[in-house]
Formats: sequence, C-alpha cells, structure tokens
Amino acid sequence: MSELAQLVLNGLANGAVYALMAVGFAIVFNATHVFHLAHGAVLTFAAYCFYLLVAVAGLNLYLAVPATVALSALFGCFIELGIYAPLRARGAGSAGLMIASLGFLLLCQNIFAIVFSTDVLTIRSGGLAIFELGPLTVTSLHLADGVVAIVVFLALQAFLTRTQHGRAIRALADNPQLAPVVGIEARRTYVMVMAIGSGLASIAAVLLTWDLGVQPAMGFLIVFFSAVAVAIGGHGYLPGALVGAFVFGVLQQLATWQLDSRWQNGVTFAAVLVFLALRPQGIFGARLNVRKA
Amino acid sequence: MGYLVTLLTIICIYTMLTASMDLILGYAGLFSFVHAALCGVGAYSAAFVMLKLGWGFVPSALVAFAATALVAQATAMITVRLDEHYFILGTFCVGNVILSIFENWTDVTNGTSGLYGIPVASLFGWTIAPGAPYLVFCVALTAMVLAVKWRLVSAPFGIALQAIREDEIVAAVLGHHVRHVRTVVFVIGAAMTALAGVLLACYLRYLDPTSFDFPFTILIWAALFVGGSVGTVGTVVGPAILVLFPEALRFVGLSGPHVANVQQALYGILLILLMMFRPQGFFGHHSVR
Amino acid sequence: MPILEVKSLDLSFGGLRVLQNVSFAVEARTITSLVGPNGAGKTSVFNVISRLLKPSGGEVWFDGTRLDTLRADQVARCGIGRMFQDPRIFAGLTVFENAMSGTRLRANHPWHALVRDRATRREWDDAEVRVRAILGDLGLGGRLDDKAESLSFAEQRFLSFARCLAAEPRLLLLDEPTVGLDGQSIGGLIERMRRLVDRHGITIILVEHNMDVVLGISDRVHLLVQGEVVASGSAGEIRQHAKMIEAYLGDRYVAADP
Amino acid sequence: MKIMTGSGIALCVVAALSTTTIAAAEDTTPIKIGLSQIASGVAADYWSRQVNKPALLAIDDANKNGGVNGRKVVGILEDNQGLATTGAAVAHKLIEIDHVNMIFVAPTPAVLATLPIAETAEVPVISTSISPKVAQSPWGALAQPPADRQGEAYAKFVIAHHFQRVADLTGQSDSDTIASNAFKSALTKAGIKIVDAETYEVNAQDFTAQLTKIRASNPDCFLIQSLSGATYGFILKQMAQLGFRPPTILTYYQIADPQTRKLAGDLVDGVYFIEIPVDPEWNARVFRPRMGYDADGNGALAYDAIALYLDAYAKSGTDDPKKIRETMLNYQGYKGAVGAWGYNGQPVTQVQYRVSRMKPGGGTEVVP
Repeated sequence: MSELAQLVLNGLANGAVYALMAVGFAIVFNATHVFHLAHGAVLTFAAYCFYLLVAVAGLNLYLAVPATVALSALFGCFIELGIYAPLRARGAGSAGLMIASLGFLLLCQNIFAIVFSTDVLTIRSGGLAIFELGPLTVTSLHLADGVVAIVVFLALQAFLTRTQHGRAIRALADNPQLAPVVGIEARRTYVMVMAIGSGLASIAAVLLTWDLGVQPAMGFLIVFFSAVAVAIGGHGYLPGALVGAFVFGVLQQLATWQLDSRWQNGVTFAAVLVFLALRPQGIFGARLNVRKA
Repeated sequence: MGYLVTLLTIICIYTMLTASMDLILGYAGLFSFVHAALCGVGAYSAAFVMLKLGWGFVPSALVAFAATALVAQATAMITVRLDEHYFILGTFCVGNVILSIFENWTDVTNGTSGLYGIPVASLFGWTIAPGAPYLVFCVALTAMVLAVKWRLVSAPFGIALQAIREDEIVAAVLGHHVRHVRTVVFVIGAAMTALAGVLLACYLRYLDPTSFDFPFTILIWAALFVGGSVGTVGTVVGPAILVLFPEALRFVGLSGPHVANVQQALYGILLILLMMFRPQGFFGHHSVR
Repeated sequence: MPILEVKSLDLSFGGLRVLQNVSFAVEARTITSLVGPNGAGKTSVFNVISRLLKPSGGEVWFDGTRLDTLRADQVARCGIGRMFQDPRIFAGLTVFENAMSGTRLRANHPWHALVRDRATRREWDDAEVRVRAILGDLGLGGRLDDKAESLSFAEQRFLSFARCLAAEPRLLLLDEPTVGLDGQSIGGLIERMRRLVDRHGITIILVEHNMDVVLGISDRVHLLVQGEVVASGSAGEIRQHAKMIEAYLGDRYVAADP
Repeated sequence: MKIMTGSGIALCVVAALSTTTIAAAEDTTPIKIGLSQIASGVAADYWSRQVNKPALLAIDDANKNGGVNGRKVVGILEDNQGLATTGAAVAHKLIEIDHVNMIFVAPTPAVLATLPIAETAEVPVISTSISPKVAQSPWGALAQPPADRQGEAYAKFVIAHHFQRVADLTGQSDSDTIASNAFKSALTKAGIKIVDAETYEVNAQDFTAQLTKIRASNPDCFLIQSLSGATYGFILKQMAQLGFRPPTILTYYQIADPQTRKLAGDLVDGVYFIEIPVDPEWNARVFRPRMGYDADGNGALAYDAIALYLDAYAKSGTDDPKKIRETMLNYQGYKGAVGAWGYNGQPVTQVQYRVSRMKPGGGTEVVP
C-alpha cells in the first residue's frame, strides 16, 4: 500500500514540472494556435542560462532565477518575432508554423550540444533534503515544485481574468478569427503570450536544473510529454493542462505498479491511447461538432 | 562502387518511405509521427518469418503487409478522429507503444539485441545477391510503389484526399466520409512503409529498435519537405539530398566530432527556411500551410 | 407531400438556445427562403440539416429518410448540396479539381482508382464531361487548370456553386449566395436557380439578406427571429407584411422597389 | 573539444591524401584502420574520451615507434551515430573507398550491421562491443569480455559475500540485458534469491518508480547496471531521496566517470563496481599526460585492441588479413594498458574483471 502511495507521490512531483511546461504550452497553443514544439528549446535555453548564471557567473539564486525568467521571456519573444511572425506574414498556417517550430527545436538542441557538449552539467550534487511522512518520502524540492506549479498557475489565472492584457489573450484564444480583425493588437498579444509561456517553461527549467542538471536533449521528450498532458486535459481549457500534467506524471509511475517496469513506456502510452480513444476531447474539452466551421 | 550502390539502395528505401509519407502527409494532411515505427513493424515481421520459417521475399512481404496494415488500422481507429495537432500526439503515443514492443517482446524481436543473421532476399528460390542485384530489385520495387501512388492520386481518390486536407468540413458536406478516407490512406501508406521495412531488413540483415526511433520519422519529414509534398519527383530528390549530403561531408574533411550535430542543426535551419521561403519544397505542388 | 420536413428542432450550446421548436416543410421543386436578423439561427438550421451540428431535439426528414441520425457525408449522399457563406473553395487545388471534388464516383475508392475497370473509367469520363459543362456554364471554362486561390471572390463563389452542382443534388442549401456579387452576376444567379428548379426538378432553400432576391424568386418565405419561426408565407404574403418585416429586420431588408 | 576537432580534420586530410597516393610502392602504403564509432548524440562525449581518442592514441604511438614494419598507420574515424543504417553505410565507405585493413567498430547495432559486409569483403572486424555474435563470425574478434561474463563477475561477488536478497536494476540496452540475464541465472543456480528486478529506458532521468519498487523489496545487495556515469548519478541521488540505501551497491565501472560524482556527490562513496583493470603505470606514463584525464576500462581496451592488432600485424610479416587475425588470436605474452592479456586462441579477449570500490572523497580502490 505504501508502495502505491509512494508511486503516486513521485508522480505528482514529476507532474508539477510537466504542469509548468504544459500550461505554458497550452497558453501559447490556445492563443496563437501554434503547436509550439520549440517550447522544448525554450526549456533547454533557460536551463543553460540558469546554469551559466549560477555555476559560471556565480550569481546567487535570488538574482539568477529572475534573470533566467527574464532572459527566457526574451527568448520567447525572439521566437515569435524572428520566426512565427514572419511566417504568418508569408501566409504560413498551423502546419507550416509547427514544422518551423520543430526545426527550431532541432537547431537549438544541436547548437547546445556543440557548445556545451552532451554531458550533464550540474550546479549542485548529492541528494536533496527529504521529509518523511511515515513510510513515504518527499524531497523539499519536489514539494516546492508542486507549490510553485500551483501558485504560478493561480497567478496566471488571475492575470488572465483580472487584467486587460489577460482578457485580450483569452479573447484571442476563444475567437481565432478575431486575429486579423484586431491586427496589430493581435501581434502584440502574441508576443506577450510567448513571453509568458516561455517564462513558465523557464521556471520548470530552473527546477529541473536544480534537481537533475542540464542536457541538450532534455527539451525534446518533455515538450511532447507536456503536449500529451494538454491533450489529456482537453484543448482550450487552461486548468485542463494542469490536471492533465499531474495525471500524466502519476500515470508514468503507476505504469510500473504490479507490472514489469521494462514496459513502463509502453503501458503509459497505451493507457493514454485508450483514454483518447474513449474521450478524444480530453478530460475537460467540449466535444465540438463543427471544427473550423 | 559498392559504396555508391549502398547509398543508392538507401535512397531507394527512403524514397519509398517518403512517397508513402507524401500520400499520408502531403495529400491527406496527416502529420504521422509513427512512420518509422510502422516501417519497423514491417521489417520485424518479415525478418521474423524469414529467420524462423525460412520464407522467401514474397510471402514475408505479404506477412509484413498484413501485420503493418493491422497495426495501422488500429492506430487510425484511435487517431484519425483527433484534430490536426493531436494526430501527431496520438501517433507519438502509438510510436512509443510500438518501440516498447520492439524492445520487450523478446521472443519475436530479440529485444535490444536485435534480430541478427537475416538472410539475403530470395525470390522464388533465387537469391538476390547483395550489392548491384539487390539495388536493381529495390529500384524495381520503388518504381512500382511510385507507380501505384501515382495511379491512386491521379484518380478522383487523390482529389478527395486533398479536399479533406484543405477543408474537412466542406469535404464532408460534399459527401466524403472523412474518417474512412483518412483511415484508408493511412493503411495504404503503412503498407508502403512495410515494404520499405522489408527491403531495409534484407539490406541491413540486422534489425534493432533504435533504427525505428522518432528521429527517423523526422528525417523522412525533412526529406519530404525538401523534395516537396504532393508530387513524385520531390519524393526521389528529397531523400537523395538527405542521404548524399552528409555522405559528401565525409569527403570534404568535415568528419570530426559533432558532425552529426551540425547535420541535425542544418536540418533544423532547413525546415525553418523552407517553411519561410519555399513551403512547396523544391519540386512539390503543394505549399505546406 | 413535402420533400423536406423539419420538425420542432431544438439546438443549444451550453446554456445558449440557438434554435427553439423550429418547424417547416419544403415542397419539392420550390424555392424557400429563410430570412431574419443576424444571429437568428438561419445558418444553424442549415448546419443541422447537413448534420454538421447535432440537434438537441427534433427531427429532420428528407424524402422518407431521417437525416438527423446520419453523418454529414451520408446526408450529402442523400442528395443534399450545401453552399457556405464564404466560398470555402479548396485553395490549393485547381478549378477543375475543386469542381471534381463534388462528384462521388467509384474511382473515389482506392481499389477502383488502382484497377480502373471499364465501368469506373466510363463513369469517371462522364463526370469529367459534366463538370466541364457546369464550369463552362458558370464562366469558368477557360480557367480549369488555374489554382483556385487565384480566382476573384465572385469566381470563387461560382466555383463553390459548381462544386455543389457536380454532386447532382436534389436539394440545395444556399447560404447567402449573392453576397459580394454585382448586379449582373446576381441576375445570372437568380436565373440559374430558377432554371434548376423548373428544368432539373431541384429544390432550393435560401438564406438571404437581399430582399429583392428573396421576394423575386421565393415560393415561400420563413422569418426566423431569435431561433424561432415567427412568420411564414408566400412571397406575396410576405410582401404585404412589409411593415412587420421592417419591424424585425430594419429597413435594409425591405424591398426598395417592389 | 577543439583539440579533437583539429586532430579529426587533420586525420581526414591525411586520409584523403593517402587515398590519392595509393598507387605508390607496396611497402610504403600505409596501414589503414577504420574507426566506425559514435561521434555524435547523447553518448558522444564519453565515447570520444574513452573509445575514439584512446584508439587514435594507439595509432599515434605506433607511428612514433616507427610504424608497422616501417609503414605508416592511418586511422580513419567515421561517425556511425550508433545506428545500424549509418553503420552499414560507414562500413561500405571504409572498405570500398578507403580500403582499410581492419575495422574497429562499436556499439552493437553498428557492429552487427557491419559484420555481414566485412565478411563478404574479408576484412577483419575488432569490436569493443559485448555482443557474442561478433565472436561467432570468422572475421570478428571481441576486444571486450562479452556481456555474459560481466554478469558472471557480478554473481561471483554476490556469492563470495554471501548476500541473500539481491535486487537488480538494468538499463534497456543490449549489453546490460545480456549481463543481467547471466547474473540472474548464475544466482538462481547458487540458490540466491532475487527479490526484485527492474528495468529502465536507456536515456531516462527519472528512476523513482523502479526504485520505489526495489525499496519495498528490501535487498541486502543492489546491482545497478548502466553504461553512463550520469545515469548512475541520477539513480544514487534518487535512491537517497527515497530514503533508500541498501548495505551493498554493486555497479559497473562507468560509475567511476567524473559525471557520477558531480551529480551524486558523496553518495557514490563505498559503492562497489567491477572493472577492467587499467595499468596505473601506463595511464600515468602514456595516457594522462597527453589526454589530460584518466583512462577507464573502455579507454584502455580501445587502446590495447588497436595496439595488439598492430603488433600482430608486424609479427605476422604478411598482409594477408586472415593470417594477421590468426597471429593476433594466438599472440602470447602481450603487455598492454590493461596488463598482460591476450585472446588465447579464441576470438574473445581473456581479460578478467576485478572488483573495486569508490573511495570516500574521490578515487577508487581495489577490493582484494
């Protein structure tokens, strides 16, 4: 029993990092309709930034974390202004944007590999401090992961519902046909959304770097995992991404319960497929009868 | 000479995969991320019957067709209902499941050690020697696949595919059963990748799960976008460029460490530039939008 | 015996009721218009008939077949053609391919596409001849191999009309076909609609804002307001209720010169 | 990395030049060694440190000592990306364009795609992979103990120390799986209970699910297998975070990779591992001064595999690849980087593993 509880706990801890990524991915996907695979590149970029600021420049954490978030937000703006906006101006649609996004992910991943080598770079070593809850253990960082994920999410929700900029983002998400009508407004909102989404990814990157270190390939799988989490949660509903991420994190762990762990990946994704077969619109997604109509 | 024959053989096999991707992605607009894994299903099932039962090329290829079509049918049942982007995720999930089976169903796939000692291809008792004879065989089969594809898409079936790609709602209102047509084209495309898989198995004479991982699918995407989606010339030129370019790098002294990283980075830049300046690729008739 | 019967249709999204108890019948070989202010639910009626939306209540019957339990493509195969408000042509295909996409042939099946026996070939050839004729009739005969995206807006509209006709429908749902067309084109379109009804026995339902067009060709008019049918009658009857229409629709909809 | 790029380019230039001058007199033609190895991807940097560079160093040393019978030795490094498809293309390139005398190839997928090609072309293949298939080929030789022997070495340790409850965590790679199976069957034969056996994906970073299950089985000896130091680091860290530390942890020598200590800190202290013994004198005299880091078992074996082959080439006094291979397999009294060893007539190296332990604060010590 305690084994099962520990698996769920591990899953929630991993889910918190997926959640930050998934919410960032979802907000970009909802508002700009770009299947933003380069979100993985933002994660890796932020992780190397954080590594350089802390391990090389010797900044303390109180300076390094905000600096990482700011640099990553700028990086997100750069992706929007340097790649997505010109592509849109040339008439590219969602498919073209996605392919370019994938291209950018490949590009960054390999540039990082050339510059930083494929070794894992770390800023701290050894195990993290743990709390014991009876037979269960959880690390301080993973506890923090969960708190950070939820606090950041609540702050984001408040921003989206309470402020004018937030409402502009939601308006774009709800009515994609609005974009050409509002023109410049939309373009500004896109940049803002990319900055926010990248900021969220950078927080995930900081937490991951503190825990596991940095590797050039770290963004590839995690961006797909977070996209799967968004699919599980349901398209177009932000809290869905959060829930989907925790569900996916727990699912990955439970896939090994009572089963040989060599099937972990297979069982996890088979379960996701079964779920998508039964409920293609995700947990919270509304079934839309008319798509694109 | 054998080196060139090798490269041409690989180009043939990749052409077959790219042509099938063109059918699925170019014509039908389905971004399949499970392409390499389906190729693996074909390769493994054929290699298994060749090794365990000693069957020749034709019956093995038929087994590969059947197995791959079955897997593709199951995949399509779940994924064609998903919206454009979620189709990628659905096929990503299927790919993971298939790779996990390659790694773990050791009785059939021999797990991570892979299947070794696959016999050279034999056609009704005649052995097709590796090298030039096998290349001729591959060229013939690739030409056949390209011909089949051309015949399919030059008929109203091809128009229906493209109509669905352009606007599935309008296509449905015009009487096209979107889900059915997508399933059919996905299964046909999968059968083509299966044939490519069988050729790959007989060429390498060794199979392991890493050969069918996601980067391989991305390579085929890149080949399609470079050559150009919707068309025949592009599906030959794209793979030719992507196979010959890195090999050419070996001869200009650019073969140090990181060369594969440089290569991959170039693919990344290429994809961005293509989408920006030439979304129809070099020879395609359709701009990816 | 009406060819299409819409029986107490309800449609709601979340809490929003889009259609309430909408009922009307359409006689064969007639032109029926749905009029009403924006957001009255006219296009939603079309979406329910062509089964792009599933009604929350009510039934749709077409020539003895119940439509609301079918899929969109099955509805189309019953002989119902639909033109959207935007032309929604397939931008990446040629003009000819666009029109051909409306046909439903044996060669749409991959097996027949591959084997192409004589029956398939003949049917296909016939369809090509027919489609060429339709396109020629609509003035697109010279642009068969052009990409559809290169057409003007009016041409795109005609192309989407041709695509509809290629399917040889028995009932046509036309959603504001005259928007964006000049007077001459409108005249041509009206004449064509009349001819389709009189000579080819096609039934047409029209959603239209231009009251000249509505009153000029409709056999019957239904007025929809906030998802409900508030008035029905012949064109003549509606014309006499000009005041009522004005009250609901504003002067834009009143015929300038009856 | 810069040095490596430089030497890589230099090598290729040499290779290109030598290809063009192939028509020169027979006895001055260089002996060409084809290296079909990983030079990119996740494993690239470790591979470069402990396989590619040591092998090239052996060639360098041979040339410094006057070459083989006065002939120059040239190494041609090609990246096979660890893949079968690329491996096959590289094999054809090395054989048909470069006309190499021998192919030094790893890892398993690339080796097994290379073998059929090399057999047809009658070119010897020496591999530091662990696949037993290489030894079965008439042209193959394994310069690394095959993986089942690795598994037996683990078992020997467990049996000698009378452990009773053993758990096993294995990566999903060819070598780890074979070793793990050999380990488990040896323990079963000895009547020792395996309380839990778990598996992880090779590039995984999260092992908590597996470790949670193993923790519940409460082993007294825990065998962890991995081919990467970083993976060992993650696993040790996550064990500590689960409050799980069995009395004895047994691993493979990649744990001595500096990456592990960087990640896990002093958690690596006291961990046992089996390793190919590296001659410390050789490491201090030959390897460290020129490479700037220590060779591990892989590095030493890569060096030795090339050096032994070149020695055998010189000794055989012929260019016949078959005779050279025979000479190599029957070479007596070779002294190399891993001490005195040889093939003893079999196409498999007879080097023996030994058990060592991570010393607290850094370094390793041999366990008697």
